[in-house]
Parts: sequence; C-alpha cells; structure tokens
Amino acid sequence: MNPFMDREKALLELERRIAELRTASADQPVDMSSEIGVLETKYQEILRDVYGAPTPWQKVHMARHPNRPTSLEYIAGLDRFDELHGDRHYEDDQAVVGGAALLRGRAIVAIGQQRGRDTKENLRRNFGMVAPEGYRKVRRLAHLATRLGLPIVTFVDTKGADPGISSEEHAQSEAIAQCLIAFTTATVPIVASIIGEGGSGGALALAIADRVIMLEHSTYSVASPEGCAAILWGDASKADEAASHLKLTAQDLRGFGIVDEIVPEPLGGANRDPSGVVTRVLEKIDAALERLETLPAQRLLAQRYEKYRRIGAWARETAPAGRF
Amino acid sequence: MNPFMDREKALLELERRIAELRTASADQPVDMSSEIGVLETKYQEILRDVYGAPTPWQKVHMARHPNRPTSLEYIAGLDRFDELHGDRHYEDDQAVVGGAALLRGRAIVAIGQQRGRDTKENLRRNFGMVAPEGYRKVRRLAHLATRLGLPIVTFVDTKGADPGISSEEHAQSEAIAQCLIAFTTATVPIVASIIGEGGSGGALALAIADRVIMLEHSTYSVASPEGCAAILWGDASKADEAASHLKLTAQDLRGFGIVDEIVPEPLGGANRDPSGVVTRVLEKIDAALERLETLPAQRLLAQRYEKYRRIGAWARETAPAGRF
Amino acid sequence: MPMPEWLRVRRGKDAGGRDAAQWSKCAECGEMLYRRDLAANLYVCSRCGHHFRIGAYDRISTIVDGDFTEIGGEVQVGDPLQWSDRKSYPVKLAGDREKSGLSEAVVCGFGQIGGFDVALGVMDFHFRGGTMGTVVGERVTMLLEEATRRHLPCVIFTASGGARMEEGMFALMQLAKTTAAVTRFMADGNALITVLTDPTTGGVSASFAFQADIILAEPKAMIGFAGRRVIEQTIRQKLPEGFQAAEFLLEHGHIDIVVERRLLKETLVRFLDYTAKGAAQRARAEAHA
Amino acid sequence: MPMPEWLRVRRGKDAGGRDAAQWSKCAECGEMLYRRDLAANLYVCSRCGHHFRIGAYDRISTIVDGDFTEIGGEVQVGDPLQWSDRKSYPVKLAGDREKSGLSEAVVCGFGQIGGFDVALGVMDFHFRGGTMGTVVGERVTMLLEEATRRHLPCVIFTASGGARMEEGMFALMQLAKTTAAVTRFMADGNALITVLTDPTTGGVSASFAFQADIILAEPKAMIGFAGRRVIEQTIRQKLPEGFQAAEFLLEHGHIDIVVERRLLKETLVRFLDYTAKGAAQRARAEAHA
Ligand SMILES: [Zn+2]
Ligand SMILES: [Zn+2]
Repeated sequence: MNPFMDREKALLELERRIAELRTASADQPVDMSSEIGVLETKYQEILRDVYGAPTPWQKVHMARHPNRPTSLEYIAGLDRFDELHGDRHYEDDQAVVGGAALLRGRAIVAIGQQRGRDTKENLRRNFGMVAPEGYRKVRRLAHLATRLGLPIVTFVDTKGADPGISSEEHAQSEAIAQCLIAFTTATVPIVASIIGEGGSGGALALAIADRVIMLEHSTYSVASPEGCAAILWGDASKADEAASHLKLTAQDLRGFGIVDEIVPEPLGGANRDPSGVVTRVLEKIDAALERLETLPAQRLLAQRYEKYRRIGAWARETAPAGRF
Repeated sequence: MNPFMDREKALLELERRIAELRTASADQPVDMSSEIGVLETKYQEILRDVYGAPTPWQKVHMARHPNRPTSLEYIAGLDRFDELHGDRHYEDDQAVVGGAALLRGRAIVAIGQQRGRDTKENLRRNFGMVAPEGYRKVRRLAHLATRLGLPIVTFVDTKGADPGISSEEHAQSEAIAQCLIAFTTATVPIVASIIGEGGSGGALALAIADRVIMLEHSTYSVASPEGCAAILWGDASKADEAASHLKLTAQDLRGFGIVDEIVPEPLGGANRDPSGVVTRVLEKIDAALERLETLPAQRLLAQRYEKYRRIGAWARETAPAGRF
Repeated sequence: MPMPEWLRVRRGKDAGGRDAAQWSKCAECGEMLYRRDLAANLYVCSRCGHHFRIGAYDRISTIVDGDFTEIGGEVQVGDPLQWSDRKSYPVKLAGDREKSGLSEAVVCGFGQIGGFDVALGVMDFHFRGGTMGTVVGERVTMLLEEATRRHLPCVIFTASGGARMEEGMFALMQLAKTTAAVTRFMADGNALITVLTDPTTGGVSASFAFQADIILAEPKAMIGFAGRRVIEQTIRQKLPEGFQAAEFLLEHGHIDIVVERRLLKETLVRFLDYTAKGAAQRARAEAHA
Repeated sequence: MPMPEWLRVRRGKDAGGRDAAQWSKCAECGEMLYRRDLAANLYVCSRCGHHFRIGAYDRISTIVDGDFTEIGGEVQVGDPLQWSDRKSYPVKLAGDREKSGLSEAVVCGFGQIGGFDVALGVMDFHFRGGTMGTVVGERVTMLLEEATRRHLPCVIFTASGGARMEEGMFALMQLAKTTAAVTRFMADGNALITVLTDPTTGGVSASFAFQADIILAEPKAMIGFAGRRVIEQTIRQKLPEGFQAAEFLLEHGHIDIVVERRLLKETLVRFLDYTAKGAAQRARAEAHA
C-alpha cells in the first residue's frame, strides 16, 4: 500500500551504515570521510528521488507517516498545557485532546485530534477518529475559550469522524453540526493547523478558523481517497486515482484560497525533523494570533463570515444584481 | 402503607350501592330516594372524615393517588399539543413529555413529568423519575421556547430524579444543574404547576418559575418523606413522621412564599373530578401568563432573580448595611 | 390539487425522469402502482405506505399554498477541480440536468404555507444524489440570507448523499458557509425547521439538517453521518434492520417527530403558527419596555 | 507554612474537633498518623496518599497566599420549619458549632491565590455534613454577587451531603438562589472554578458544583447526585468499587481534572493565570473597537 515502503527501507539501511561508519571512524584513526561522503550523496539522491516531487497519493502517505509529529508533539511545544477532559455528559474521548495553554506568553485553548503513535495508543485513540462525545468535548472547550477570552488553536489530524455504530446512535451528525456552529460563533480568534490528514467533516469540525495553516505535505479533502474511490467507483483500492483528482495538497488548497499559509517540511517529510517543524508551525500560529488579537469580536466575526461566504460564490458574484 | 386504603374501599362500595339503587329506581315506580339519601349522607360523612383535614402523610398519598390527573391529562386540556422528542444526543426519555402547544390561543412550550397510570406505563415512564437525558430534553425545550418567544408551562409530578446507575454515569447532577440555569435565564415567562408530588432537585429542575401554582393536596419537598427519614434516621419507614416535619403541603409553602397560589381540589382529591381540576389549573396558568406577558424580558429576568434572591435572606436583611 | 402553472412549466418529466403514464413498482411491498395514482397519493404506496423519493418541484407543489418564487436559479455550477474520471464532471451534470429536469440538487425560493410566508429550500436526490456542492451551498446560503432580511422562518427539506466529491474541498467548505448563514439567521431570532427525507447523510446531515430549531423526518427515511456501507466495512458485520431509520433516530432522541407525508403540510403549518404567535408575543412584551 | 493570624484566631480545634496532639488512623490503609504531621502533609496520608476530609479554615490556609477577609459571617441560620426530631434543629446546630468551630457549613471571603485576587468559598463536611441550607445559600450568593461587583474570578470548594432536611423547602430553594447568582456572575464574563472534594452530592452537586467553567476534583472524592445507599436500594445490588469516585467521573467526561491536594494550589494559580490573561487579551481586542 505505502508507495515509499521499499525505498524507505533502503534509506534506513543507508542511515544505519553511515552511522556505523561514523562511530567506527571516531574510535579509530582511519579516515573514512570519503566512504561516508559517498553514502551520504547516495542517500540524498534517493531522498530527492523519492520525496522531491511527491504525487498526491505519496503525500497521503507522508501525511499518515507513523513518525510524523502528532497533535501531542505540537502541544508539548507550547509553553504550558493543562488538559481539560470530557463532554460533561458521557465520556472523555481520547481521540481528541484539549486544554488551556500558553503559547509565547499568550493564553489559549489548544485542541488537537490525536491518532496513536503505536498500535496500543491507536486503539485508545481510535486512530484519531473522533466520536460524538469528542466533538461535544471540542464544542465545550470552544465555549470555554469564548467565555474566558482565550483564542482557539486547533491541530487537525484525522482520516474522518468515527463511523461506528455507537457514533451513529449518539448523533454524530448533530455533534459535528453543533461544533461547526461553535467555531463559527466563537468570539475569539481561531487558528487551525492541518498537521497530518484532514478528512471530511470530521476535520472541518475543528478547522473553521480565521487563519488556516497547512504543512507542506499534509492533505485535506472532502473525503479520504479511499472513501472517495468507494463512493464514486465502488472500489476503495482506486484510492491513488482519487487522491490525484481530489486536489488535496497544500499547494492546491493554498491556490484555491481555502488554506491561508503553507509551512515547509524538510525533504522526506516532517518526520525527518519533528521538533523543527513543530517550532515553525507554532511560530506561524503565534504570528497569526498576533495579527488577529487586535480585532474586536464583532469585526472578527464579520471577517470570518465573509471568508467562508466567498468560497464557491463565483456564479453569484457574476450574476446580475438586484435579483430580489 | 396507604392510610386511606380501607376507607377508600368502603367509599367505593357505597358508590356502587348508590348507583345500583339509582338504576333500580329509574326502572321501577318504587320511590327509593330516602334510601339513597341515607347512603349519600353516610358517603359524605366518610368523605369528610377521611379527607376533611388530611395529615401531611395523607396528603402524600393523595398526591400519589393512581387516579390523580397526570401531566398528560393537563396537556390533553390544552387547545393543541405537538410533542417534541429527545435530547438530540442519546435518548427520548419518556418520564418527561414536552412540546409546543396552544393554551387559550397563546403559543407555549408545555413540559411535564409523567408517571405511569398503570404498571406497564410506569415501567415505560420510569415512575416519573427523570434521567439526565430527560433533563437535557427539558433544557433543550426551554432553549427552544426562549428562541421562539414561547412561554414555558411545566407540570411537576415526580418522587425525584432517577437514582439509577446509568443516570449517575450520564451526569445527573450536571443535567439538573444546567436545567436550573436554563430556567433561570429563559427570557420568556415561566409558570410551574405542582400537580402531584414535587420531590427534591428533580422537581425543582422544572419549577424555577415566575409563578408557581400548587394543587391543594399536592406536596413539594426537599426530599421525599421516605428519603428524608432514611437520611435523618436511617429508617425509611418513618416517612409519616418525616412528612409532618417537612412542611410539604401547599398551605405551608404558600405561607412561606415559596408557592404563589393554591388551586382547590374537591373533597377526596383531584382524582374525584379530574377534568374540573385540570380546567381550573389551566385557567390559573392562563391568568398568570396574561399578567406576565406584558413584561419585557429584562424586567422578567430581574423580577425572577429577586424572587429567588429573597428566599432565606432574612438574616442578611437584618444585618447592618455597608459591610463591604 | 390542481397543478400550479409554475410547476407545469418547471416539470417536463417527473422526478425520476420517467413519463407519468408508466407504472412503478413499490420497493417495499412490490405492488405495481400507476404513476398518476402514485403522484396523486403524494408518492406514497397506497398498499404499504412506503414513501417514495419525491422530486423537488413535486414536493414544493404538495407544500406551498400556490405561488412559489424561485431564487438562485441563475447560480450555475463551476468545475473548480476540472474533474474528470469515467466522464467529465460537466458531462455528468448535463446528464443529471437532462434526466431530472433540475438545474441542481436544491430548489430554493419563497412562498406561503398555510398562509404563512416562508423561505423554502428543497433538495432532490435525483440530481447527483442530492450531494452538496457550491451551487447547493450558495443557494441555501442565499435563501437564509434573504430570509434573514425579510424576517421569515425557513423550512428546508433535506435529501442528500453528502458532499459532492467532484467539487472536492469546495464542496466541504459549503458546510462552513451554510453554517455561517444559519447562525446569522438564527441570531436574528428566526426559526429554522428541517424535514429530513430519505436519505440524509454526510455533509448535509452534519450541517443545516441538525442545526434546526425543529427537526422533522419522514417515515423510514435513512438518516446518519456515515453511510451504511462504510459502517459495515468498519465494523465488519451487517447492521441491524432499521438502523439509521427515522424511527431509530426518534428513539435515540435525535429528531423531534416522524411525520407521514400526508400530514406534513398541516404539521408545518402548526409549527409556523407557533413560531408566528411566539414572535408576536415577544414583540408585545417588548413593546412595554 | 506558618499559620496566619486570622487562622490562629479562627481555629480553636482542628476540623474534626480533635486536639492536634492526637493520632489519627488512615481510613484507607490503617496507618496511625500523628495529627501534627498529617496537618503538615495537608491531611494526606503519608503512606497511601489517602486524602482526609479537611476543615474549611485549614483548606483556606493551604490555598490563599496570606490574608483572607471573610464575608457573610454575620449571616446566621433561622429555624424556619421549627424543626425538632430527636433533638431540635437549633440544638443540633449548636452541637456542630461547638464540635467544628464553624458558624455554618461554608466559609466565604476574599483573598489572593498566587497573587490573583479571588472570591473563595469553602464548604466543610464537619458542619451538618456540609448540607446546604439558607446560610450556605445566602453566603455563596453574597460571595458571587460581590465577586460580580468586583469582577473577580470565584473558586468554590464543595463538600456536601446535599440539601439540609431541617430547613425543608427553604434549603431546596437555595439551589435556585445560588443558580441565579451563578448566571449573573457568569453573564458578566467572570470565571467560576469549582473543586469537588469528598463527598459532593445532592443539591450542591446539582447546582453550582456542576455549573462551573472548570471543574476540578480531589482523588477518590465521592461525587454524584444520588447517594450510594439510595442507588443500592433502588437497584437492589451492590455498586462496583470506584463508582462515583472522582476518577470514575473523569473517565465518564463529567469533570476536567483530578488533582492531588499537594498540586491543587499551583493548578488553581495556573487557571487563574489563564483567566486573567484571557480577560486582558479580550480587553485589548475590544480597545480597538
Ligand atoms: Zn408498497
Ligand atoms: Zn493511608
């Protein structure tokens, strides 16, 4: 499935050998710098070859990479974080993590979708697929943020909302629909960062924002490529084809004006320099908040309304005026 | 347990015999009016004897009488009723019934706690003990009423909130606490009627109101007499003693200023003339709404605040001013 | 009821694109129904009560008193992603236009229901499965904005397979856009009533369908966020009968009422009456301020 | 930390009414603990971490920076129902006053926590089981009203068996009164933080305890609406271990955090810091209006 797998193994093997040589040359007086240099050149070649111009489907796998920094890595980069739990009714959905935090001295509410970093955590986090209880936790925290004057900072990383039986029984539609209302009406600045995969309404529920930041190799789409292929062609295995149709890359979405800003990743993806990427994203968020924090609530809401009002309004904008 | 049971049987027997004689005298020319008169006098004597000056504990049983009109009888007396279901999340709790309605031409939201009128319905209605899902339905309807400008009319009839495992798991405390907030902040007139038993916070959740009406033989207390006896003396069987301590009668509560108005019941209780009682209660509600509907929202809220602010503030009112 | 002129003009064919002289088979009980009779019975099977999916203009004719003034008809779809798979997106759209007689998956406009002026939006599953793209989003938003200006209640009939794949993220963003319109509409004190019909899923169910003050549904309508197939693939077992049916949602407290189609108009009229009376009552109270 | 003067004056005896020289047995692990050491360890068992119930003034001394200005002390209880069972209500009250050194089941006032001015209410289970009657309701209401006037955040430690039977409906009405005060306090943009300690049930849990912006709880505190005994009688079976414990509520999403007593003050300080920063941030934004 993962189109990188073979060559990622080759890269890992090269990395291992370079490290071995380095250790060896440190221990003994033999100069191995030329051998190391050869391997490093080869390494960079493969890297560029594999990751230099990834296809949309390759980007999907970069976005899903198990070592790609998750919400908790970004949260760990905050000055301080106090997690707040639960929807006040039924459960504390572990697929979403939220709480009060400080970012560069500014008090915020941070909320992120959290997939697991190993199998065990994936089970506990439901692979980052949020249930209605989780979206109700998000809504509650958005209300809290509004009450306390704390800007909302979200980290989006989900294949989509949880599609299980109990999620349907507990009104997943309503939970997302009300989350959308909470973010639309929150009288504090909102900055959303698409850090991994942004899948459908389950992602949008955390991504109605005054500024949307997206990592270079993250994806954000109306449905997961697998879901899209299943819906259109009844065949989830055509996901790679769907991926190229969906225009789900940061570059596409920046061009459409749906994403405001792209944060570059190192060659090979965010997983090759997690802390650097985290720092750059947090800097962008901080800069966005700096600009947004001078807007009084009513101006902020009006601007947010207009931002979403415009998307897809082209036909209307060219239609003759005075229709009513 | 029921202190009336024996004499209620005697009354029923007399009723049956009077009816028999009436039928007989209608069929044949013999004049039986004197016999009938004798029985009727005896009937009235027993009635006065039993129900003339009921003790608090007797009132508890009158309030719980299986034939006493329940919320659905009052709702049936409205001009029109469209039931609305559910908490939008998990369940439609059948222990509480609510919807949009017309009362004497006025559009309202009517909400009532509903116990069963037989064993089967009691199971479905959980004996009128509302679960968190039910209180969340109530809160939703109170918000709807506020949004649409519909006064809220409630019928209180519960031993108390449901004390089961799943109610605790689903945050019964939070559900009631938020209901209290919804009623406190609703910008429409609220009229509550205590039509049967009003037990503790589970009753109050529907009874924060601009006007509280209470049937002559209803009860309204901080805990059910059984609960109070268990709490204080570890012995629920001392409920009759608790009942007299608790000052749970309409007359006591009117005296305390906690209830605004008493609606008289026929000798023997509301169950002896359900439709007459229903009509009188609805008239009182209508009259209360007529007075309240000329209050702008801000005056209404200020008046409601002051009403509850005063209760139990005696010590403070006599304290020296300018403490702070 | 007689077919109003606007409907006669609008409707070349019936909702399924078939000639009215044909027979239709009830998917529930198998009964063969003459389509003229079926139409007269509001597209409800006279034998088993099964509610057929109904075209937007047919729906409107069963709900409004007489006239209906459509708005947003001039909003025509773009092809923002230049999508083309087996067919190009514009070709797919042209086919659906031809087949359904509709210009897009929702018809919006103003009319009266039981004498009450309302904004009315009706989705139609026969056009791209009722999926929401930019045109649906734009028309619904225009409807809510104009209803806000006119201080009118809004009734929306939903029928949707979700967001439209071929418009990608532009489709997903319509959830945000319509939500924004709903919040302004509601903040202004207007009532939103939705009627969920078969099927209502995905992006539409996760936005305005479940943002309404009052939520009605037709009997047995399939309503949910995820589609049945997706759930079954996830849990690797068959879903029970009736899962995600309107009655299931009612029992789980998600919706207010399940209403048979023949009672739908009078039910809406009653709720519009409550709404109008409520607004008048509030105005009277505030007049004393 | 040194005992502040106000506390020395207030506290004749420790919370349990016992002399500080005595030994106490840990209810959890059985360890015998010298009460002076126990007090120094914030009344937490040094062996197993069990959190003892703690008196209101002891609590305040562990939370405020220094001074504490009590309000509402002059509010004294009436006997509205003229209640008398085994003993009269006034006799019961006098006994609890003597035993606990408290005038009622809550102590309210103003002080600083980590340099932040706050309104602080602390309930005490040792006075009538922390039950809420008119004095508790009145003092909490006064606290919230004064905090509203001063635009200060409010922190309330709950510990309560529910509403006080001996004041009947006057006690129940305190739920309504304090709720009213909470809504005005919050509508004014102030933050309410509650800390639920063992036990928090009935009328207190069903009012301000669960109306807060942020809800903390101490480890293993028993928190619920109905008491354990009532539930067991209703369902006719034993409840599982840990049912209604703070950790159970956390898992079920009812509360925000479970915080050990030794971390409580610094946790409160952090939340007061967020609150203060948020208010300042909002004020800066609105200054641009
Ligand atoms: Zn059929
Ligand atoms: Zn111990």
